[in-house]
Amino acid sequence: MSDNDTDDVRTDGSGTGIVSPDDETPAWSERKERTQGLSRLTYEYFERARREDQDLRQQSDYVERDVLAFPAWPHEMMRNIALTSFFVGMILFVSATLPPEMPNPANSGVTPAIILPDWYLYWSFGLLKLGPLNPELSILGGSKLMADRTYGVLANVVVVGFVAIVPFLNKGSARRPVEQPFWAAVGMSGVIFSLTIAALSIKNLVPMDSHLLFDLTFLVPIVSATITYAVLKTMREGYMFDLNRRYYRLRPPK
Amino acid sequence: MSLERKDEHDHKGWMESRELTPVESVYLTVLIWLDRRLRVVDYLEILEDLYYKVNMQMPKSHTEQYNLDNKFWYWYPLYALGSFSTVAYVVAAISGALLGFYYAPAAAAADGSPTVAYDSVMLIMGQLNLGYFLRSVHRWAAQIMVAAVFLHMLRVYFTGAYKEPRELNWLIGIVLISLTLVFGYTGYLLPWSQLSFWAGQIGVEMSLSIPLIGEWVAQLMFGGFTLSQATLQRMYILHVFFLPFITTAIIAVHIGIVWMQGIAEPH
Amino acid sequence: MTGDQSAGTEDGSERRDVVVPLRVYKAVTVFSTLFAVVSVVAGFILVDVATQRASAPASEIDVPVGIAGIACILAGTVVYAFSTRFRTEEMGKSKDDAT
Amino acid sequence: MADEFMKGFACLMVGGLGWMTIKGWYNTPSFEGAQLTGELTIEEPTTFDQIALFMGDAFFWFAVLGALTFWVVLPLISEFQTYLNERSA
Repeated sequence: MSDNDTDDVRTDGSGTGIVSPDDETPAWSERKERTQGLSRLTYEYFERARREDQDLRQQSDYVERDVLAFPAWPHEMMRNIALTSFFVGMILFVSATLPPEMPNPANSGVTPAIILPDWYLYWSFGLLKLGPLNPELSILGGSKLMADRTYGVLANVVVVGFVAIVPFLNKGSARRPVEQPFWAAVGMSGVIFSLTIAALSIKNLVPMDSHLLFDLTFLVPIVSATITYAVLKTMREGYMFDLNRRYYRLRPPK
Repeated sequence: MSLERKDEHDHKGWMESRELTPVESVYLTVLIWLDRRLRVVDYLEILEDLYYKVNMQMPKSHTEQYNLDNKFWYWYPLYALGSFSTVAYVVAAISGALLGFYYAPAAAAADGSPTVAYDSVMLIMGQLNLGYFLRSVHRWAAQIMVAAVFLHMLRVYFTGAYKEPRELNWLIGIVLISLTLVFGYTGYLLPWSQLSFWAGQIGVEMSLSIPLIGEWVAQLMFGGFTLSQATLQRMYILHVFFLPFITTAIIAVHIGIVWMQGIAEPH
Repeated sequence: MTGDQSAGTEDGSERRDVVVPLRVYKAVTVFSTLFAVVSVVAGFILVDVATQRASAPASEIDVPVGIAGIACILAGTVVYAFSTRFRTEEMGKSKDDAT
Repeated sequence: MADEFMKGFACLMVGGLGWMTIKGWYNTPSFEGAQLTGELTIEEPTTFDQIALFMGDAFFWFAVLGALTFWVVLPLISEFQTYLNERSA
């Protein structure tokens, strides 16, 4: 917040900036040739972090231990113990006040009004109801290539498979959503899709036309992805503008 | 601690030198009086000392080194979701072990009459002292664990924490999330109520519709193409024997890798 | 931080801060928290007793005990809230970091 | 800023949990059907029921208004004040 207004170059909130004042410093164009903007900044930051970590370790006051990033013990665990004890208190509170229900015994003769798994399987259950999207092959005389339910099981495999290969599709050192608007938008559409597909799976409980709901299931994620992308891109431009302004204030063009 | 008394701070003189309101001076006098007699703070200071002795052995954390604390601390709850799901898992394991004393996976009929399994759950809910609380804790811990695991995955995704060198842990995480869901599903079937029965039906149909190996999977997981005693037995063994061992082992690996690699923070 | 007490911030919200030695700060934190926890729990127990675990009809509520219970809960809260005005040297207010 | 966020979040959590509990007791007739928003499940509320029902509403508005206050109203006021200060300075 207040960092944005100060005149000294502080790129990450710590002391030194990335712009060194001597003539050995590569020109703006040279910098730009490699990478630019936030990813560049991230790179610089990582480099310095690694170097300083290395220096600290070599001072030998520290136990020799190869830590690539943020030590889990004790910094992270202490924090987590404090936070998780609140959460455990919450578990005990809700279980004391809201015990689970107990429906009637199993009866294969009576089909209940609601056949549902627990809420966390709704998305998977919803994927089973994608029958209308099952492609029909004209070669087979309009009959479907596979049964609707096979198609639904396959949809589950596709979704989980896609999530699994994300690290191999999205590489690089960008971390924050604002550095990677596209992937953040993909993630956002995934989150929204898991919610809409869950709504689709309980469509007889949703007060809405089922065809409309079916269409919305696929439209809403796309819309939200677009909005996310636009917002993050705008934020990113804002950061870039700020960085450029600071840069040129320091080294005005001739 | 030595027997010699430490130099005590001159509280009285100090209090007189300050402009304290009457309420404040009474408040402080009472608490200092208690402190002088009970010395709870001494014991806590020993703990504090211990913490710092351990702490000093470690390299500085990223947030300390770059003074990011005031910028990041309100994201900490999101970074605690992993531990949180582990804690919920432990809570569910303990309450589940206690529930196991009373539950019997037997005689799964489907004619609307209460079975042994159903009756034992009813006994836990109705007659056992604090039994309803036990089942409630088990169920809520499971629900919250699933929610925490989902949110944990989202946090990892949106902060790009799955990137090199953590791809392997992302894959292990996906295995874990699936195991959690299977855990939930098998547990859902155990009371053998209407909901359990029909959720089981869906499961059988899903596995039957897998191409090529469908029938084999249905046989393996559900003990046949219709729900029967074999189904309940299998779900029970999966829930209390197979899944706990597998999941605990994989969680250990998952956390071990985090331990070795450190937590990835966004910059 | 000028002097030992800074009354309020620029935006006019009056909030008294008392700077105390570290040891006293620890004593205040530990004992006020203990006292607050004990009296809140005790207060709830008293309320439970007075209302027979919220099952007694309105005419049979033990009013003095009930009021004592609620007073206990309030006292615990007040003690805890009061403890937040004490701090030690170099302990910034969290608001100063943020702005 | 972070402080304000956490306070608002705490209001939302406490209020939400309380509201959910009371609604779970009084407004959830059965597992099948409306959850937390259903009809009242009791005919003649006793004193305690009335207190609980009132608390339910109180929790709800505490969650909504608390979050609104800390996330929207207070930041707006402080923004406005800095704006006024800048103009007068």
